[in-house]
Amino acid sequence: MYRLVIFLLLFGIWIIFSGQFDYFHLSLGLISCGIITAISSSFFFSNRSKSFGTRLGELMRLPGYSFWLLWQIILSNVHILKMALTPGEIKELDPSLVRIKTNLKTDFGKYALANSITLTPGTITIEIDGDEMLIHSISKHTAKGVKDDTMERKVARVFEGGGQ
Amino acid sequence: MIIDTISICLICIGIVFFIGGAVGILRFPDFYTRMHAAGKGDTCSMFLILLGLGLYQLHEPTLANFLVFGKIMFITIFIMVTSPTSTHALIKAGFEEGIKMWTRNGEKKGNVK
Amino acid sequence: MENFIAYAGVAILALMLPIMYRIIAGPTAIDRIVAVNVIGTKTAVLLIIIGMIFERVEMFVDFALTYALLNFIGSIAAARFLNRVNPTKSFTAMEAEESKE
Amino acid sequence: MKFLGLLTVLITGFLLIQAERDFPDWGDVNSPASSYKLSQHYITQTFAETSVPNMVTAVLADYRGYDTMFETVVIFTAGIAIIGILRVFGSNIKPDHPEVVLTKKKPDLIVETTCRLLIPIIQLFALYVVAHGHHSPGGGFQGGVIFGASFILLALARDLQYAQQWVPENRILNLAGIGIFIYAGFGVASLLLGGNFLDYGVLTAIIPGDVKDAHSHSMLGVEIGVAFTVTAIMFSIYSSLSSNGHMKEGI
Repeated sequence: MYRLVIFLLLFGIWIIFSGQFDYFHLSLGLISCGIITAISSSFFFSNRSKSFGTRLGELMRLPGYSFWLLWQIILSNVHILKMALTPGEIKELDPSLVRIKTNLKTDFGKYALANSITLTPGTITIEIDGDEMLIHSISKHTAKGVKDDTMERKVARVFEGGGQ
Repeated sequence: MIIDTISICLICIGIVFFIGGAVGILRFPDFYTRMHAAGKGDTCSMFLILLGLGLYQLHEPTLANFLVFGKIMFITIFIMVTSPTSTHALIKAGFEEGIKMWTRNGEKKGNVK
Repeated sequence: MENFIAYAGVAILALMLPIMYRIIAGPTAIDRIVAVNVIGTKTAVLLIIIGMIFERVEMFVDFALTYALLNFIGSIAAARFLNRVNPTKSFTAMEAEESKE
Repeated sequence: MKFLGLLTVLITGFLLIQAERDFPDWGDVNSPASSYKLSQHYITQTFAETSVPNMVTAVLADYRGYDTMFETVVIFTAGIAIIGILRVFGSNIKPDHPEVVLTKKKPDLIVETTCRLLIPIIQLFALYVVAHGHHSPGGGFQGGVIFGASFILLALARDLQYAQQWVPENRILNLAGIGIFIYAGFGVASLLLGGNFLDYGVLTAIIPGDVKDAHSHSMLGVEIGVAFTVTAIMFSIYSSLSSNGHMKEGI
């Protein structure tokens, strides 16, 4: 069942890549997607015990999260821009290492949280170990911000279904 | 016409962010802070410039142009996924290498026993 | 509009030059790799711009995708390589942080 | 020494930029490359003879098929040579440089997840590059390199042994051989059907369609053969070089 979904997904990507709609190229696409599904479909969806309803729910909630993340990325760039173009000594710069604990259970949830932390203002994930994360933060303000768990709750709502 | 204006604006904002990233890479005091400038300035400016170019591609709405737009968006998503990953991998490599960290109260060792 | 895209490409190219300074002068090896990585991402953008100027975008998009891909693989490989060279650093970042405190 | 290197690079770069002024304009009809008689044949007749819009692929895989076949053989030979020089059997032989220890690390969660997401898409892109060698730039060599890169990425994300579940060491050379076998098979098939070696026109007997289709479809088949060889040899070179020939734990 998952293989069928992966096949359709890959075929959609093939259509975007190819741009040719004659029978010859479409059948080549079918064959290629079949080969890839056969040899490497195990890379997608590591946790296959989830039902399709849950997956669909994740997919529905993903766009809202992405737009929020996009806004955060733009904020982070404004932050970098402000810092980089400060004349003279950069007062705001005060790097420190922060360690936080997450309540996320799944690996993919942790992955999404780590990458979101890397993309949001002033913080980069250095390492994940179990449920602890080591984060480099660029200023006092962002170090405070990373301890706030807004983002974690958002990620949990998208990828783990639960509210908290 | 509106699409052209929007794409010009997006490309300009992207280049401004890129200036921020480039200046940050030059000015910031240590490896870790430069990584902030590189990783973020890069991703966002790339995103805005590619979005602008993709929208400009749509000023003649034919199927082929839509497919090209889709491909450009695909590259965008690709870089948006890979860029934080390579930032993370490089900063982790630097940390385990023991590169010194710049702080307000003088330098602090990164990872030396 | 054509001109504008060409100017944007020139601007991106010009902004790559200060980053080149980091490649030459960067105090550590990883600094250089980071700078190369940034330039690589921008080159992918530049390839699409070149495609727009030559009006063959559907062709250059493939190049840009391949370039972005190789750039990613390159930086991961460099990070991995730098991590392995010194055997005394077999502990992880977490452990090092703890031992310092 | 460093200064000398910089000087050499600067002088060479300056000379290359100077030489650029003598180049013909982009798409110039009167440039020597396009006014030569033979190239005019290719430019005007390629589509009529092979129904392949991308002239480069047609020249590479059809008009110049011999050359490309032996290029593939060269790649195969290079792979065998690297295995022959570097491969070390037995585990009690120590690596030459004791400071380079092949540490086995915990796989990094972030890198691993990203690679899991990307690898099937990269492989699909590689097959797209192979299959669309007729229409857009691409073909067997490029597609094979991208496909090999996907396995290299897998080896970087986890370790070499994990990637070898997909490309086992004892199958690599078989795969590479299959590629050349496919390529030469097209040549032998056309010999058996009464044509010259690699003369795809006579293959209409086994490939549906007319002569033009036979040309274009056999070019695709030949590209697939090249892609097999290049994929296998790329991964084999990577695994030999990165693990000092032990083929066990790479970087």
